[in-house]
Amino acid sequence: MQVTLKIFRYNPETDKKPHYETYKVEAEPTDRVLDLLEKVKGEQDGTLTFRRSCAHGVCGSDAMRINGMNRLACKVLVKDLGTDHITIEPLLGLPTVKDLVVDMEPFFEHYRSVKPFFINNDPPPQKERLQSPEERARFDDTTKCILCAACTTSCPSFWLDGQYVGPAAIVNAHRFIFDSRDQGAEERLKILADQFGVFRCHTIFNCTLACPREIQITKAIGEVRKAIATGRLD
Amino acid sequence: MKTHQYDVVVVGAGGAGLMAALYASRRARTAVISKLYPTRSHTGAAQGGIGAALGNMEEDHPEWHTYDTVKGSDYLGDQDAIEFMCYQAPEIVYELEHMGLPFSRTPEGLIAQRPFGGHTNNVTGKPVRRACYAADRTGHMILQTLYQQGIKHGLTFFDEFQMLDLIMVNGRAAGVVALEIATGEIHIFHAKAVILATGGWGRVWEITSNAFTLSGDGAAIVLRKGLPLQDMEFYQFHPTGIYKLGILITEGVRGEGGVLINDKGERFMDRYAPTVKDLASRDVVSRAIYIEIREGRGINGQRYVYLDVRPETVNKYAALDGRTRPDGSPYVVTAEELLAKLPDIIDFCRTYLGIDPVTEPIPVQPTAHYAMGGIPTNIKAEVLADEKGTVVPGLYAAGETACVSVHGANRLGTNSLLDIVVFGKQAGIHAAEYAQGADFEPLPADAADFARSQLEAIRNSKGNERIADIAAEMKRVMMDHVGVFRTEEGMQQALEKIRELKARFKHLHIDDRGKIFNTELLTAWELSNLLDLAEVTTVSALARKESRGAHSREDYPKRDDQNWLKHTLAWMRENGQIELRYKPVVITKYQPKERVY
Amino acid sequence: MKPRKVPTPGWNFEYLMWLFTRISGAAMLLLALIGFVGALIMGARYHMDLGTLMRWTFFPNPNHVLNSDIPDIAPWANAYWQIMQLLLVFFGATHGFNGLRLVLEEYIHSWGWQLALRLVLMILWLITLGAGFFLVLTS
Amino acid sequence: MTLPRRVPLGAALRYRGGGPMWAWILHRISGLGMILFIAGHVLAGFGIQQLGGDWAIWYNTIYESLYFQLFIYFCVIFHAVNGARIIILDTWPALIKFQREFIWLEWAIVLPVYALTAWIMIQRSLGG
Ligand SMILES: Cc1cc2nc3c(=O)[nH]c(=O)nc-3n(C[C@H](O)[C@H](O)[C@H](O)COP(=O)(O)OP(=O)(O)OC[C@H]3O[C@@H](n4cnc5c(N)ncnc54)[C@H](O)[C@@H]3O)c2cc1C
Ligand code: HEM
Ligand code: SF4
Ligand code: F3S
Ligand code: FES
Repeated sequence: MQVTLKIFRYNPETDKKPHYETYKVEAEPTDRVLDLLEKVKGEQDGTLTFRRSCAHGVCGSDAMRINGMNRLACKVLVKDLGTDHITIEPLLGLPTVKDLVVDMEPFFEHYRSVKPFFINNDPPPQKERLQSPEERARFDDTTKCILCAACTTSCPSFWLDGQYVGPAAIVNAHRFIFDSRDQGAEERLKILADQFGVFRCHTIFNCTLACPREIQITKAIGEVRKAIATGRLD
Repeated sequence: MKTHQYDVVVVGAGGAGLMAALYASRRARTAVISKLYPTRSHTGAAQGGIGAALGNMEEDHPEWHTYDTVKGSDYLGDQDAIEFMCYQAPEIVYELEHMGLPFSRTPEGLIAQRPFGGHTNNVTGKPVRRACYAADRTGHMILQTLYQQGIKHGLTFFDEFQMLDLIMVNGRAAGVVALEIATGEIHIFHAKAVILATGGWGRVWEITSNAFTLSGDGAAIVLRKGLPLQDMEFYQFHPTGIYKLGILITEGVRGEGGVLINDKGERFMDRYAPTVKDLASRDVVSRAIYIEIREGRGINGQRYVYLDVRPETVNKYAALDGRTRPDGSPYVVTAEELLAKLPDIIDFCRTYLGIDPVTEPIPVQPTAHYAMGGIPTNIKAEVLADEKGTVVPGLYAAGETACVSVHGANRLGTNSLLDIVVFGKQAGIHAAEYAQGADFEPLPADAADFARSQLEAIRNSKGNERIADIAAEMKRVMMDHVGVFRTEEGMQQALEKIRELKARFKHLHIDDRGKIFNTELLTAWELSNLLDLAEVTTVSALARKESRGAHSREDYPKRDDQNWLKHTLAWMRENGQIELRYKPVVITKYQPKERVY
Repeated sequence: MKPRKVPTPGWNFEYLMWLFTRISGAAMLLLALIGFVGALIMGARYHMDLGTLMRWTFFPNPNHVLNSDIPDIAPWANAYWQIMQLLLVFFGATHGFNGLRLVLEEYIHSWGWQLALRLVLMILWLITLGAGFFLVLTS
Repeated sequence: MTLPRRVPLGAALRYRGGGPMWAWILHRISGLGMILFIAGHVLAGFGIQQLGGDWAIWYNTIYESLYFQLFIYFCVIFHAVNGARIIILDTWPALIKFQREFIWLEWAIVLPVYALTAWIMIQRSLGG
């Protein structure tokens, strides 16, 4: 089948303003949108710029807006879109560097701000620290995050004010706050109770709908908020 | 052009690079440069597990792990290195756990382990549960955990900086030249020690489990610096990649009881590996699938077989095999259990195939997966300059790009994640130690010239050859002739083709001549690396007239220890000629014998 | 292993306002329900139009429902309904002005302006509260 | 050199969020609508009663118009029901797995109630 791609283009070296360009490519219904982008770049227009690496949804490089919604280009098949007109645009809320490439620095800055690392100052035992399968399951969902930024850049709260730490940072804080081996919950919850923390979330759910790893982000945020409100982890 | 100075520069931020950086930064000023944001490294794609004889599920010993690895390597692995790695394994897995890695757990709260191909109880010969796992996201968890530690300890990262060249002064490593992708600016990183951890090069082949970005940059750069690459003919094809896409279906699926089925509905591994069957080592299973396909028993005559992990199939064959749970009860799985243990695999199948593996079998074919060969190093991760073991001062390599060699002719599943953390750590420790006792070599004035000229040549090239076309032709010919099965004739053909492609590469058609985020330029540069590596692989493979591990020649089907129990070293000389030399395998305890599973 | 520590819910402004928004929201729902039922019991179905019913629901004040044809509204002006009104005014104004602050702060990113905004809203809030209380208590 | 990160309103509205995104937008509009209405109303009431200002009467006539009343009723009903939904989800995050159902339920309450209200109001206003 033939597919029409309408792609957001912006080259800072030559363009004052962004514009859209249209390409027609031959595609199988089972092609990934990433395959189509590669095809355009390889056969029609080598200047088209986007990030990609793993090509199967585990590295988080190629989050972009596909038909108006944040997706991983490598995880959407043409047939999933149900149309042969595909519009591809960069993520919202992060500065666009070129075409579909956005500056990820503000995103990672927020990520780093919530202490997304294991904190336990007790001397470790000889072998592993024990953890029951139930305790492990408590935070399993949020360990899946690949830092693709699809969630944070789909959140209207973040669009309005880029100082909001955003769902991805909260997800990564949640992963440690609810890890029975970790002792840093107090510090993290203090950070997240701040003006730009969890209370900026208005339960809009765009993040949850966008997450390619199907993490229950809004739920995780709710659990963090609840921990702040009740002073308990359960 | 900007110049930076660090004691140690680590190139690559996968498992190996991050582990090296964590250790180096304890004693030396360290910078990590990576062409991808660290968490996008391909270590994150690893699924099944990391091997360590913890014995959490049943009796196990590092010694058994050592023997299995030696045997798996088809006796080409260096036994001192293998022993070192396998004895380090439990300690390093505990270290990862202490860093917060969320392993799956046993009911007692210990790290959970599952069986994997080639890992056995040395007494009974039955599979042993040695792969420590975190669902089917073990690599993801390792990568995330190490990156988190990097943030915790304030590592200096240069993200999206692509190394283009290595600076060598007086035979010592003195730094690297890198391109800041976002600006197109060249940076020089002046260093006392350089650690290369740039990963593999599966993109040489058409069907591969590897990321677009795995183009073997580090190995190709080393080759261009006049240093050798070792055992390049040994490239692993993983038996179960998703048909056509190459996306990996972890061996863990067979570990959980999945079986391979041909068009006649036979579980054909019975015939090829009567004892461990579907859990034989990868080269054995890949060849079996190829033979089935070639003899017309692919599904509907196509180039794939089924990997069947439906609970009813699993339970049927588990009963036939007499497989039991640790408590002695018969092994029975439910769909829920599979969903919990293999969530990502099930998600891949749903997304890309539209099938549900608990109700339908998965179409699979062998997929190019892992480079056993690479930059030769010793146990301290020091890079070696020749067959005599001369060390290149200040240069270290670890991870898939290095060849210690612990994998020999065939890597066992779970041993790579182990390799990257064990030898990444060694590289970090020894590079920092070296840097403390060494001075900066003065930088030559023309340090960046070669890199710049390489880029400019591509940027200004005028021709009509498409990058994508050259890449596609290389991948196809390598898949057909330097893949699972090889012949003299086929490989000759491939070699000619690659040389032709290298000539055509000089006449590229380039659309993007800009500086900012010019990925077309970098893709072309990466292709030049792939072409060099494809050529070295083919030349090394042509010379080796035997079959061993992943190198399987139809014209020389037998292993030949008399003549070929040795490592290949390949140099690319100034005139482009490839020179091969050999060095002996280190054998300590285990004399080569025939390998049966 | 040491028990994991979680900060005790503190006197953090954002948290308190968040909590207050939920509590006041729930409280207003409750008060409105009581007002609504109350008005119906008192015969609103026969004597009031919808607008007046709503006025009673949200501001149960005899003055507020003047243009209804309820024969005698004087007995309604008791302390009970006055407390209801005071609560509603307090919750409504505080919830609403805080909401307004939240919304505006998402558009105003400089500290100085945010401070100015908070001051202005605080004053407006106090005036509204004052006016509301005055209306309740003097009618 | 890069494009700024500010998200233009048009782009934001074109984002294909789900029902909850629209619910949030309406919640915000309705909340603002109410606070402006009520603050104005209270102040105007105070003005009429105490100061007898013309501006207060002028203001009163606006919000007593049918269209404004229709708008405010929608604000009240929607904001109350949606606010209840948010409070419930915030208090019991475990219920978030039913978030789709919550949205359905919410509209199932808001629409009939509002339709009835609007119908009564229009009837009344036509009837004088
Ligand atoms: C799908 C899949 C599943 C696997 N499953 C398992 C498993 O279950 N168990 C197991 O043991 N092994 C497994 N492996 C193998 C194992 O994951 C890899 O061999 C290992 O992760 C390689 O790690 P690395 O650190 O060497 O390289 P990588 O993780 O590939 O990292 C390479 C790094 O180098 C950087 N880089 C590359 N070139 C440049 C350059 N020019 N300039 C700057 N930076 C550069 C990249 O940015 C990246 O950070 C699997 C592999 C794949 C592909
Ligand atoms: C009837 C009962 C009410 C309930 C249950 C309720 C509930 C809520 C809730 C839960 C929020 C927080 C939303 C979020 O965090 O995204 C909120 C916000 C808000 N409310 Fe109410 N509310 C009610 C009445 C009112 C009234 C009467 C007003 C006006 C005076 C009002 C004005 C606002 C405003 C302005 C906001 C901020 C909107 C935003 O941040 O987007 N609410 N309400
Ligand atoms: S939570 Fe999901 S959407 Fe957000 S960064 Fe992680 S993987 Fe991406
Ligand atoms: S979209 Fe944003 S507002 Fe909350 S629920 Fe998700 S973070
Ligand atoms: S390319 Fe890795 S997630 Fe899409």
